[in-house]
Parts: sequence; C-alpha cells; structure tokens
Amino acid sequence: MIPLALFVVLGPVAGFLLLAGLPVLRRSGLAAGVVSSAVALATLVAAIVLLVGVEPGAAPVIAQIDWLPHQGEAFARLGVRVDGTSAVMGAVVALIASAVQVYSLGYMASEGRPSIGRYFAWQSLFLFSMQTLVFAPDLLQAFLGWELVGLCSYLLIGFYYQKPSAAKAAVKAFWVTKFADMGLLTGLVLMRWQVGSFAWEAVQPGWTATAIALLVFLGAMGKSAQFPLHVWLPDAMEGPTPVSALLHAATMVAAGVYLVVRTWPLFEASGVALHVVAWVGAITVVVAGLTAMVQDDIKKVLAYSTCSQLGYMVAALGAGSPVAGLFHLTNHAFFKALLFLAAGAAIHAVHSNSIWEMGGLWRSLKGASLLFLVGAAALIGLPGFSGFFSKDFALEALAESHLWGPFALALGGVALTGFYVGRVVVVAFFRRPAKERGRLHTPLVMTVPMTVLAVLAVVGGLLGGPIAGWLGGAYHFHVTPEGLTATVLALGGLGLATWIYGYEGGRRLVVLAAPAGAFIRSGLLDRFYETAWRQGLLVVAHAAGWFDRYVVDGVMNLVAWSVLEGSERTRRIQTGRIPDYVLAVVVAFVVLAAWGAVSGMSGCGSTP
Amino acid sequence: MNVALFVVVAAVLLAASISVVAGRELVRSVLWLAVALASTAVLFVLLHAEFIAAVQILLYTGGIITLMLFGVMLTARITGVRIAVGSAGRVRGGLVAVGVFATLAWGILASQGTIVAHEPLDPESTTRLLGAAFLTDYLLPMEVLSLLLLAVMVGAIVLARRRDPS
Amino acid sequence: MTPPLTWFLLLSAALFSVGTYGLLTRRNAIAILLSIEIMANAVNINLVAFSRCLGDLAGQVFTLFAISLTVAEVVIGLAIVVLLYRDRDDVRADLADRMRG
Amino acid sequence: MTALLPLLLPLLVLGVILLVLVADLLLPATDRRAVGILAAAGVAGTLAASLAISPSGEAFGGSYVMDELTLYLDRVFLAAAVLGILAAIDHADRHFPTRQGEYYLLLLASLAGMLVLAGARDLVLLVVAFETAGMPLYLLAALPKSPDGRSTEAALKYYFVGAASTAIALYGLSLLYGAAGTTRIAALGAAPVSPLLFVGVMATFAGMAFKIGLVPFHFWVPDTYEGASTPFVAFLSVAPKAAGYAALLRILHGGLLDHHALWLPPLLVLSAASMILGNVIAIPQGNVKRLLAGSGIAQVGTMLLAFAVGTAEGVAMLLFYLAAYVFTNMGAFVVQSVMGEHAASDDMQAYRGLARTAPGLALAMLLFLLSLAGIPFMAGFWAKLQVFIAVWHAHQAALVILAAVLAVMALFYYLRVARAMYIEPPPEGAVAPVVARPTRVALIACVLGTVGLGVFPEPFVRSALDAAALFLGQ
Repeated sequence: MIPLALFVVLGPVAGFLLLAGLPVLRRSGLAAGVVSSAVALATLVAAIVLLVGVEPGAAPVIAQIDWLPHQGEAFARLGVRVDGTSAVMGAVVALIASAVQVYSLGYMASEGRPSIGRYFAWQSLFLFSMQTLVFAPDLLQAFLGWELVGLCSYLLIGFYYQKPSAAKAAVKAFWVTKFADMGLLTGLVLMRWQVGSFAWEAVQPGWTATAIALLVFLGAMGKSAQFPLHVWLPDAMEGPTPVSALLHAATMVAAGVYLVVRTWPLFEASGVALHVVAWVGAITVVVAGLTAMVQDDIKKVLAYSTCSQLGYMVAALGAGSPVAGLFHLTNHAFFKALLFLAAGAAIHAVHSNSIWEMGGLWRSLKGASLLFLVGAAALIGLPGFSGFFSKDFALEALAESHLWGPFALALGGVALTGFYVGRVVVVAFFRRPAKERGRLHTPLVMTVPMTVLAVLAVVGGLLGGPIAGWLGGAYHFHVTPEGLTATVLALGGLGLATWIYGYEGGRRLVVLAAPAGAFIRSGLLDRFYETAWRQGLLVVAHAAGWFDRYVVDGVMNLVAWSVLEGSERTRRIQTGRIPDYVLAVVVAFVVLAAWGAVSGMSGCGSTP
Repeated sequence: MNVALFVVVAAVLLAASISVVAGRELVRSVLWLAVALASTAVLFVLLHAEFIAAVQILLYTGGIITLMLFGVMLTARITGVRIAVGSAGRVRGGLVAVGVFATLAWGILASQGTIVAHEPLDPESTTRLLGAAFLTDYLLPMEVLSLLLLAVMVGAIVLARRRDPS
Repeated sequence: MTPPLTWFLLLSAALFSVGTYGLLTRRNAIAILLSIEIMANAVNINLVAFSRCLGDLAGQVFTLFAISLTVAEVVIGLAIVVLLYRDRDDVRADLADRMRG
Repeated sequence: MTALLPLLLPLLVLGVILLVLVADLLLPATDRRAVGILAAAGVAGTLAASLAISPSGEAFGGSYVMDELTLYLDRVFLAAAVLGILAAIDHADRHFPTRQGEYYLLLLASLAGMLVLAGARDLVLLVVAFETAGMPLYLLAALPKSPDGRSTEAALKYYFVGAASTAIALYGLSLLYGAAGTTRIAALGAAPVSPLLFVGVMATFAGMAFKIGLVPFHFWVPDTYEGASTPFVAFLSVAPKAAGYAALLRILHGGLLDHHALWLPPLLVLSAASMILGNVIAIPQGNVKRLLAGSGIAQVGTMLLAFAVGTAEGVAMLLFYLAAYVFTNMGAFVVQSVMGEHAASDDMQAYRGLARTAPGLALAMLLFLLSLAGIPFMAGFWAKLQVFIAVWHAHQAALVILAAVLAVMALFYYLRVARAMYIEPPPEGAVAPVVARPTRVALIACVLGTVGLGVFPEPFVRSALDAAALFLGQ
C-alpha cells in the first residue's frame, strides 16, 4: 500500500524533473505533454488501486522519515499517510488532473512549443504538490504542499504573461492566499507550542483548539475562496481554461475543505469554530451566488459558482458533517471540471468568453453543449444527477444540527444556482447567435476526458455510500422535506432565468419551467415578476457585485496603496547625508545608554 | 596639589577639545587637538601610567597630528594656510551633546561606590609588566593587530596612489 | 592624593560629548575625523583611570590597543578622504549625497 | 605547537594570505587572475579543514576558545569568504587587474579577524578582532572604484558611521572593563550591578549594531550597497553581520545572560523597528541592490529576535539563520553582480524576461528570492519558521505575529523581481548575460546551499543546536 502511495506522490515529480531537466523534451511541445499525461494516468491507476485496497474503517497506514531534529524528538517528518480520506481525495485529484492534462493536449495545441512544455512541467509539479498535501502524515508537510500548490497556481495563472491582466491576477492571487496562509502558519506555530505536535489528530480542548481551528480555517478560507477572501478566484480565470478546471475549480481550491476535514478533531473540539465555519460557508454561498447572476464572462460565472459551491462544502463541515463536505467536494470536482472544460471548448470555438457573443452553441457545437448541460444539471442539482445527492446531504446536515440561519442562506443559494446556470445555458447555448456560424468542431482528445467526467457527474451520487464508509460515517439517500424544497427552488430559479432570458430565443427549456410558466402566462404575475426582478433581485445582485468590486476589492487595494504610499514617504528619511546618519547613531546610543542607566539603577549594588 | 593639577589640566583639555570641534579654521583645530592629546598625556602621568603617557605623546600626538596635517595639506589648495570649516545644525548638535553628557554623567554619579578601589600598581614595575603582558596573555590580539596594520597600510597605499599604473 | 575616579569619568564623559558635538556639526570630513579623535581620547582616559583605581594592568594594555586601533582607523579615513577630494575637489562630507532614498 | 591548535583556522588563512602576497609578486601585472583562484582555493581548503576538525579548546589563557560555537561560526565565515572571492574574480580581473592581490589581501585579513572574533572571550581580543574584521571592509568598499565616484561615497558613508560607532563601542567597552574590573567576558556577569555596567553594555551594543545593519544604525546600508562593487557587497551583506552577531553573542550571552531581563526590551524594540523599516525601505525600490539592502535590514531584524530571547533554542536558530542567509543572500547578490555588469545598471528593468533569455540564471534568482521570502523547501523557510518557534517558546508571541505579517509584506517586493523575470517579456534584442566560470561555481554553490539547507536541514540544525547548547551550558 505504501509503495503505491509513494508512487502516486512521487510519480509526478519525476515527470516534472524529466521536463525541467531535459530542455530537448520540454521544447518539443506535445511530446512533453504526452509524457506528463502518461505519468498522470499512471498515478491515476495507482490511486484507484490504492483506493480500492483501503478497507473502510481500517487504521491509517503511515510511513515517514525524520526530517528535522529538535531538542530530542524530531521536529518535522516527511512521509505518506494512507487512510480513507487521503485515498479518496488522492484518487479525485489524480482523476481530474489526468482528464485535464489529456484535454490540454488538444486545448493547448496552438500555443508555442516551449510554452506547451512549460505548461506541462507546471502541471506535473502541481500534481506532485497536491498529492504531497493530500497524503501528508501531519500538518507541517501539508503546509509545504499547500505553499507549493500556491506557487504553481501563481505560475499557471500568470501563464499568459503577455497579458497585463493575467500578470496582475497572478500577483493578486498570491497576495490574498498568502495573507490567509500566514493565519495558517500562525496556527501551526500555536499548535506546536500548545499541543507540541503537528499531528492531524493533535488537539487540546479549550481556547487553544478554538484559536488553532480558526487560524487553520483562515488559511482554508484563502485557498477555498470563502468570503471575504474570495476576491482572487474570479481574477484567477485569466489563466488557461484547463488550469481553471483543475486548480481553481476541482482540486486546489478544495484543499481548504480537505484541510478542515483532516484537522477535524480540532474543529470538533470547538463549537465556536464550527459555528464560524458554517456561517462563513453559508454567506459565501449567497454572496457568490448573487454575484454570479450578473457576470457576462462564462468563466467568471463558473468561478463565482465555484466559490458558492465551496460554500456548501464549508457549511456542511460547519454543520459537523465531514462526510457531506467530502462527498460534495468529489461530485463538485467532477461536474465543475466538466463545466470548465466544456466552457473551454466553447471559448476555443468562438474565441470569446462573453456569453452574449456565444449564443446558439447548441446547434453549432452539439457535443460540448450536451456535456455542458450534463454538468449544469449536476450543478443545479436536478434529481438523479450527482449534485442533487451531495447538496441535499449538506442541507440535511445543516438542518439536523439546527443551524437555521446558514440553512436558510444555503437553501436560498439553491435558487440562485438554478438562476445563474439557467441564464448561462439559455444565453450561451440556446439564444439566437449574434452572427451565424457553421458547425464547430471539438477534437477527440478533448471530448474523451469530458465524456468520462460527464459519466461521473451523472452517477456520482452512487459514491455517497462508499465515501461515507471510507470516512467511517454513513450515508443513505432518502427523500426529505428540505430536499424537496431545494429541488423546487432550483427549478424555480432555472425557470425564472429561462423565462427572462429565453424570451425571443428558443423556448426549448421552457418545459423545465412549466410549473412557473403557468403562472407567468397569466399576465398578472408578468408585471410583478418584471418589477420584482428589476427592482429587487437584480439590484441586490448588482449591489453584491458592486460591493465585491469596490468594497472588498477596494479594501485590499487600499491596503496595498497605503503601504506603497507610506514607504514612499518613509524613503525620505534616507536623506543620503552623513550628518543625519551619524545623528541617528548617536541619538540611538543616548537612548540605549539611558535605558542602561535606568535598568542598572534598579539593581544597583546587588551581586547576582 | 594633585587635585589642583588635575583641575588645571582638565580645564586645558576641555578648552582645547572645544576649540577642536568649534574652531573656524582647520589647521588650528588640528593644533588644538595636539594640545588636547598632550594634556591627556599629563593626565596619564598623574595616574601613574607613564608608559601610556609616552605612547600617547609619541604615537598619538606625533603620529596623528602629522597625519592630519598631511591630510589637510593634501586636500586643500595650498595657496593660503587658512582653511575655513563650516558647522551646521549647531543647536541640534548641541542638544544631542548635552543629552550624551547628561546620560553618561547620570550613570557615572549613580554608580559611585560600586567600583571597589584596589591597591594601585607599583609604578616602577608597570612598564615591565606591560611588556610581559604583550608577549604572553595578549600575544594573540597583538598578532591580530599586526595583521590589521599590514592590511590597513597596504589598503591605504593602494587607495591613495594617484592612478592605476596600467 | 590623586583625585577620585568619578572626576576622571566625568571629564571623560564631557570630552566624549564634546566629540559628539563636533561629529554632528562639522561638515569638513577631516574635521569630523578630529572630533572622532576627541571621542577616542575620552575612552583612553576612562581606561587608564579604571586601571589605576582597580590596580589592574589590563586597562593599560587595553589603552594601547585602543590607541593603535584609532590610528589605523584615521589612516583609512584619510585615504578615503583623499579619494573623495580627487573626485570632487572638496572634502565636505555632507555634500556626498548622490545616493539616497 | 599543540597550544596553537585551537587557532588552526586563522593560521591557515594567514598562510593563504602569504601565498596570495607571493603570487601577486610573481605574476605579471597583465594577468593576475590566478591570485583570486589561489585565494579561493586556499579558503576552500581551510573550509574543508574546518569541516574535518573538532573543537580543540582554549588557548592563550582562556582568552580564546575553539568551541562548537566558534567552529560553527568559522564555517559560516569561511563559506561566505569562498563565495565572496569566487564572485569577485571575474569582476576584479576586469575592473582593477593590477590590484587584485590587494583586494584579496584585505578580504582575507577581514576573514582572519572574523575567525578569531568568533572565539574571543576577552574584551581586548574581541575588540581587536572585531576591528580587524571591520576595517579592511572600508577599504574594500572604496577599492574597486566606480567611474562616477559612487564607490567613494559608499565607502565614506560606511566609514563615518563605522568610525562614530567604533568610538561609542570603545567607550562602552571601557565602562564594562571598569564596572567589572576585568576584561574577561565570563566575569562580567559576576560584577555588581550598576548603572555604569549597563550603560557600558548598551553603548557596546550600539557601537556594534551598525555592523549588523540594525535600525537605526542602518542608514549607511542602502547607500553603501548601491555604491560599492556588487561582488564585495555580496560578502559585506553576510559575513560582517555574522561577525557582529558573533561579537554580541560572546558578550551578551557569554557574559551577561544572568541580566537578560535588562537587555531584552531594547533589543526587542530594535528588532521590531528593523523588521518594519527594512521592509518599508525595500518596497518602493527600483534598484535591486537597494531592495536587497532593505530586505537585509528586515532579515537581521528577524535574527535579532532569535538573538534577544536569550535561550539556547534562540541562539541555535540564529546560527542556522546565519548559515541559510550566507547562501541565500549572497546568491541573490551574485546574480545581481552578473546582471548589473550585463546591463550596466542595477535597475530592476534589467531582469525583464530573464526567464527566457537565461532560464538558469532566472531560476537561481527565483530560488534565492523564494528563500529570502521564506517559502518552503528553501533554506530561508526553516530559518524563519524555527526562529518564530523559538521566539514563541520564549513567550514573545506578539513579535512572532508581527514578523509573520511583515513576511507577507516582504513577498511583495521579492515577487516584483520574480515577475520581471517570469512574466514580463524581454526587451527587443535581449541577449543572455555572460556568467564567468568562477561566478558560475559560486552561483551553483549558493543554489545547492539554498536548496540543500531547505531539503536536508537536519545536520545543520543539529550542529547549531549542539553549538548553542554547549555555549550556554544548557
């Protein structure tokens, strides 16, 4: 079991070193991609074999070496830890990474050859970093992986370095997540100090648990884009679309959720921390969902949607159900990666990110459109699709723990999800296109990985039982009132979007909105909806967007600006004149000497 | 008697030092420094450190003053002997200097009596003991110092040499 | 009888302060060097006075080393000042402010 | 002869100095590149010897000791000197071919002073060694003369701040001697507590802190770094700081640890001030050398934190930090020396698109920057983290948090260089800078050190812990 795990972790780094060390291979372009993808697929096979081999409820298997001595016992260790949680996450990461790398072979084909080599080298490095984090035997190694994925994210967001906006986005992502990481680092130090260990299970009740848990959660908020630290994620969409699918939808952003799942004993020990987690998650669901409603860039819609869905996972954790969190994480990885890849195919075909410039893709890009719709259905949570099961499970967990505030927010988020997904689907795929275009084509190498993900997005609900088993919990699907409510709300949001945006376009999806449609056609509600929509929801959505751009973003910018301005001013005390420099020395001497005289006076005459 | 001598020498020393830092003419400042260093040597004799006093006169007063005058001549157009030196920020400097003195004096006065006086060294044997100390306990700093002096000499010559021969 | 130790220490402190005054107000580089000499001289008075009071030889040894170090330092200072003079025909230290910020 | 065994390393360096002098005499004035190579090889040999020997005890009646601390610090100095000489060889050969012998003589004299300083247990020896380590540096700052006179200005500022500080330090030491009645450091702690003793301690600290570049004794740092020749600055930015800490460790920890509570508060204040102001200085800089100067001020502030807490753990982590800093900071300056030579300017613009024109050089710089920023798997990460932990253990949580926050700020300016290299395109017709062979060797050594200490910190941390524990007798 350990050799397999080691292969899953170290295989990609071998790939990376191969690409980094052999310039010939790196510059060859697609050959580099094939090597990298082959390594990823090999680790996928290993990860699946590993996962199947893990007995539900078995004790974790750990192999590690001492890394850093520290007055007696080892301060840090390196190694792998195989248990249900890491095996599930490892398999999900390997799967999405493989799919994305294979897809990239087609998507990136038109880039320059050295760029392709560079891209795949970073991809391999990312996979290694992520698996280092996933299989980490303790918090310290996880932190190392955590920092490394941050670095890869920075490099991959800035991949199109010619674009100033991409460069800016990369820096911003680094800044915001770094800020959060400092919380995590402080948590680490606090943990080492108070608990004396970096072990996952390490916990000490009382205020320490709360403090450490909140600091760890601050790190998780940064990486998992939780309000108000989510501002970097939409900007991160400047990176290539497959990168968005892998890092910024399926795996890296989920690392925060994974981290909380791993340090679960800590959170369990602190009711306060759990409440904070639940509220932050629920608020993120709604804020990000509202913002997604008014985005024109298809990737931005998906990015805010990712924030929002991560909010569900976090809220589920806050409700005390890591199983629900990890379950939704898995399903979300499938369908959100699928959505991004399909959106990438659309962007690739029409050379624009704007949904208003797409239109009519259903006719011209049949395959990718169908795949997008599958992903959309899973995202909305239409009954039978994967998202339906895991989202309901999360809602159920919130209801069971009587967190009614977050529950209400999360339920509202379901309607918002239905709306913004419906809007994208209708506008980009069914509306009459601005200009006619012929049949567009998606290469097979891109279609196959999407199809695999689509199948998983449909049947992902079946994974609930096994995942719960591996985590030592339980999951049985059963119909609940909150599940039914959620379904109705989702359909309502979808219907509303269809009705508003599908007016002159095709009414093909109107059947989905049939329940709402009957009322709508009555004419009376017509105006009411129109008004409510214009005056109410849209204003709120725009306000959320405005708040995001000018207040949350603005505060970040203000901090950066004032630091810059402050240092510009401070610069002037460096006058360049020797008398001023010497003055500083002498004045400091006087002050220090005065301190010495005062402190020496206190114990005058005594001998130690 | 000694107390009176001390007061006189201290007054001369202080006055000379003030002239060094406050005078308006560089060459005079250098000469005032010579006076200050020489009166310090008298102070050393008062403290029965004759050897140090001798070194002070020979190496310090002689060497430093020569060097300084040399420096003054090198860096001034030697048309006139008067080289005016400006001072700036006198108020600022004066305040800081008063602060320095106040702090140090406070520390010194507050520590009165903490230093226990011992039997003074026998002035006759001091010089001999000094020589022995340099060859035994203080041989290492002596050797390190010689390396430093070598380096400084070579470095200063290279720096001050007018131009690279190449 | 030799005056008490404190007198010597106070004199030395006064000289040290006079030196810092020159250090802070002088503009000519050589004049700054002179001020530093005054400060170094104060140190020597301290050391010899302590040596006398403690009846300890180390103070005098220390003084000799301190004198040597000060001489070495002055040599370096003058070499740099000469270099400065060649560059800009002036030895005012406060004019050397091309680099700042 | 066995009496001199503890002084083996300084004696070996003395031998190298003689070799250099002879070689300088024998070689023709037109080609003296071999002098530098000889010096580097000699110091490298001494470094190898330092790795082979074990502490051999006291010499000269206990005024000097070769203990674990001395040996550890000596290795740091020797490594810095090897790198400093290697980095200077090409520069010296190009800009002052006939004065190479003098350059290395001064550098080696400074090195010998540092080697003795590390083991000094007597105030007289300590101050002589401290000045021997320090004075040649004033000359070295001025020796490779830049045509625009900046090197002279750099040396002038360094010299005057240094000379004023020396006077203050000597004054402080004279008070220490008087208050304790002896020049033996070990006896300082037994002296009766008096204002004079602590005025002496603080004056000594104030007089020596300029060497480390702590705020507010730091003003010379950016100007001198900017004006002096970059290969020399690489050495200056590391070795004298380690020497300053060595001297202060010997005095404060070796002699006055019992009075720790009295000297802790001002040091903590200076540490916080250094970390804050250093970052503030670095942020707006477009000149890479000034940026690194600011960064260095912040870094020594962090080191002072480990120094100030007065525990064996803190001392150990300071020692490890110094070792990590040698490779990391010198590496960054060596890259800068190549870039400055190439672009004839120290502006950050020179780095644009370096990842495309010279990927190896860019990667090396990236590694150094990441290490300075404290990113995992780099030497600087362990250094920072362990200092934080040591300081936390010493119940100074607020300062740990301040340092962590400032570390985030620091990323901003480190990443500006990284961005210029990796994200901005190279200017039209940009060509790769030439890296001379000795410089290349120095760079590879720095990369190996930065990554090596990041991946296998164990032996270094262990020896730092041993050295600190034995030094403090804990």
